[in-house]
Amino acid sequence: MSGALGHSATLFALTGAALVGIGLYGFVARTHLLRRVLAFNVIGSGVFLFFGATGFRRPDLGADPAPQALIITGIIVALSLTALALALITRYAALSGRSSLEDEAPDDEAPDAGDERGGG
Amino acid sequence: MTPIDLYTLAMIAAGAFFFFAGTLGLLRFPDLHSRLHALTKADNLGLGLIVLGLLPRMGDVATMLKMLLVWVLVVGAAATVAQLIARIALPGHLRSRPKDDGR
Amino acid sequence: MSAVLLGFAAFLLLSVAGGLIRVLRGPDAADRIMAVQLIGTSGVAVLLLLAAAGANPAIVDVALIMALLAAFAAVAFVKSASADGLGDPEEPDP
Amino acid sequence: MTPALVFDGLLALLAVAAAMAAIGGRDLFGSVAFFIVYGLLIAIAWVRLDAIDVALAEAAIGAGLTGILLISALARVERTASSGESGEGGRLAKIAAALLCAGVAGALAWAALALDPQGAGLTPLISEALPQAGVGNPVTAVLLNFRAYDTLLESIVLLFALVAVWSLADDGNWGGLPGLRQHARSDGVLATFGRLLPPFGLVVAVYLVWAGSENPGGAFQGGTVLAAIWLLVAMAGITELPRVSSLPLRAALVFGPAFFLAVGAIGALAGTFLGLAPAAAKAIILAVEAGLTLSIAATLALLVAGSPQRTQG
Repeated sequence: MSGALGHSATLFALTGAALVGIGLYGFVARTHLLRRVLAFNVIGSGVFLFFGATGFRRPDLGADPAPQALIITGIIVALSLTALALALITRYAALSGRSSLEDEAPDDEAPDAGDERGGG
Repeated sequence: MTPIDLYTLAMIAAGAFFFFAGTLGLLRFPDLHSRLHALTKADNLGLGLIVLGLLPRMGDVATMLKMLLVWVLVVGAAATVAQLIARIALPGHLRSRPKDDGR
Repeated sequence: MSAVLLGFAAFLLLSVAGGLIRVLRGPDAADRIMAVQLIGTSGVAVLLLLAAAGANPAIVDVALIMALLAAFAAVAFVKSASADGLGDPEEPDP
Repeated sequence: MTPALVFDGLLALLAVAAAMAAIGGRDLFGSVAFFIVYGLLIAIAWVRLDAIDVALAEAAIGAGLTGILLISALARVERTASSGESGEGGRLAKIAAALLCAGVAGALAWAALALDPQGAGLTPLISEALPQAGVGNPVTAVLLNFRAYDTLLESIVLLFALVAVWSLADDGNWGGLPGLRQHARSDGVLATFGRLLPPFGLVVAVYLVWAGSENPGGAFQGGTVLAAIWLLVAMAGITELPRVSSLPLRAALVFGPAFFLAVGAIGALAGTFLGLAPAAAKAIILAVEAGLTLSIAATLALLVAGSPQRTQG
């Protein structure tokens, strides 16, 4: 779909960069665990969009298949890690009655904050 | 402009108008049950007109059948969802959700 | 003609924007999920227009998947909004 | 201003707006709704980037599984936990975080603009090797031939994630049934929908896997559609997902990766691990894809269904 319809790979690469920033902000600044999972997914899809758009610099060659294959793999892995994170969160909420890791009372002990990052 | 182009243009313009009307209804109608009309009628009619307008441009029969299937599936989904949401929005059916405190 | 089809697709994105405003305003979860449903229909129409504009029938397959799964978010919502979170609004009250 | 630029600009704007609303919103259900819309817009962006294979995967996951996963998790958390977002930092901390994140986004944007606009990436190499790959779709060729390592390991990662989800069950429920019992009026709209849709879903899924060798599509897209349909049938109260200790289920879960591994081992005997002889490549790839479709469908459906919560149906 190149040629007459133009191609906006740079625009989408910049969009991906913006999405990474937005997602990162949500991950750092918001505390509800579900919203952090959303933020994590926004970071992920921003990275994918950035990667895919930089693989489409030459309209005459079309989109590079190698990033596409890696991105499909990445999307599925991100989904499975999201499912794992949500299972952890629902379990944590059922056991503790809370939906964020931050202290509500000053003497409350905060559990380990690393468990939803999961890696990518 | 060929006659087929003109036909496509007319159908798509009509379809786009119904999408516009549906969105307007979604935004302007006062309550949930009347907004359901916008969801179930205008948009599906708009999509149907767009499908019909694009059919002669798609070349092979398999793609045309796929496009018709797309329309059938969307109409089926909208009918199901409209029924379920209308039911759940009746008084007494909607479990009240605890409100976020918004921070 | 491709440019015209793309222009109509851009117009339908405005209808998506209208849906986003309804998701923002709510007020109920049911309003939001209804707007999501409407945005899904607009998205399918946009994809079909892109398929015709780019003369790429494979894009119809993307629209096909979206149409097939169009009701899923709303079904998950009505299930989670029922009395025990696992039921169906049409069931007689226990 | 060409129509293409107007369309792409509007699309990018809407995607960014939906992401911001999902992150910054006050109402959590609203955030989830915005995120579902966001997935749909990103799928359209992939179409514009000429990456139809990715668009198919994004559409199947964004429209199907993400909605079920997020909405049911939100309902469960709200039933058990306090909904307040405690302990968010003050205004100053938020501004600092925003500046930091804007810096990261700016650095990425600079990197994108600094790239050589004539860079061809791996496209020429892949086009050159494609005639020996056995399939005409270059993305499928990369996934199942050139970079089959990645795909094999990924299918095993999915299994690990599922085992991790299962391990969150109470001791008494180990090996039991995933999630809680779903029910619906047997002659109601939902049950009827749950009976009407699966035939269409099966046809679409098989078509996607079959088309994937020459056109966009493949095991991941087909498997995701199958998983979503299976979950719908379960939500409509028509069937129950099997006990996680059930032997047929476990066989379905490991069949794809195990078969893939066996193919790789046979390749190793002939010289290269996962190496495919060009003459047999098409048949082998289709067989591996069929196995992977089955296993991916079962794994994703059970991942979304969650850990076992009861032992009796």
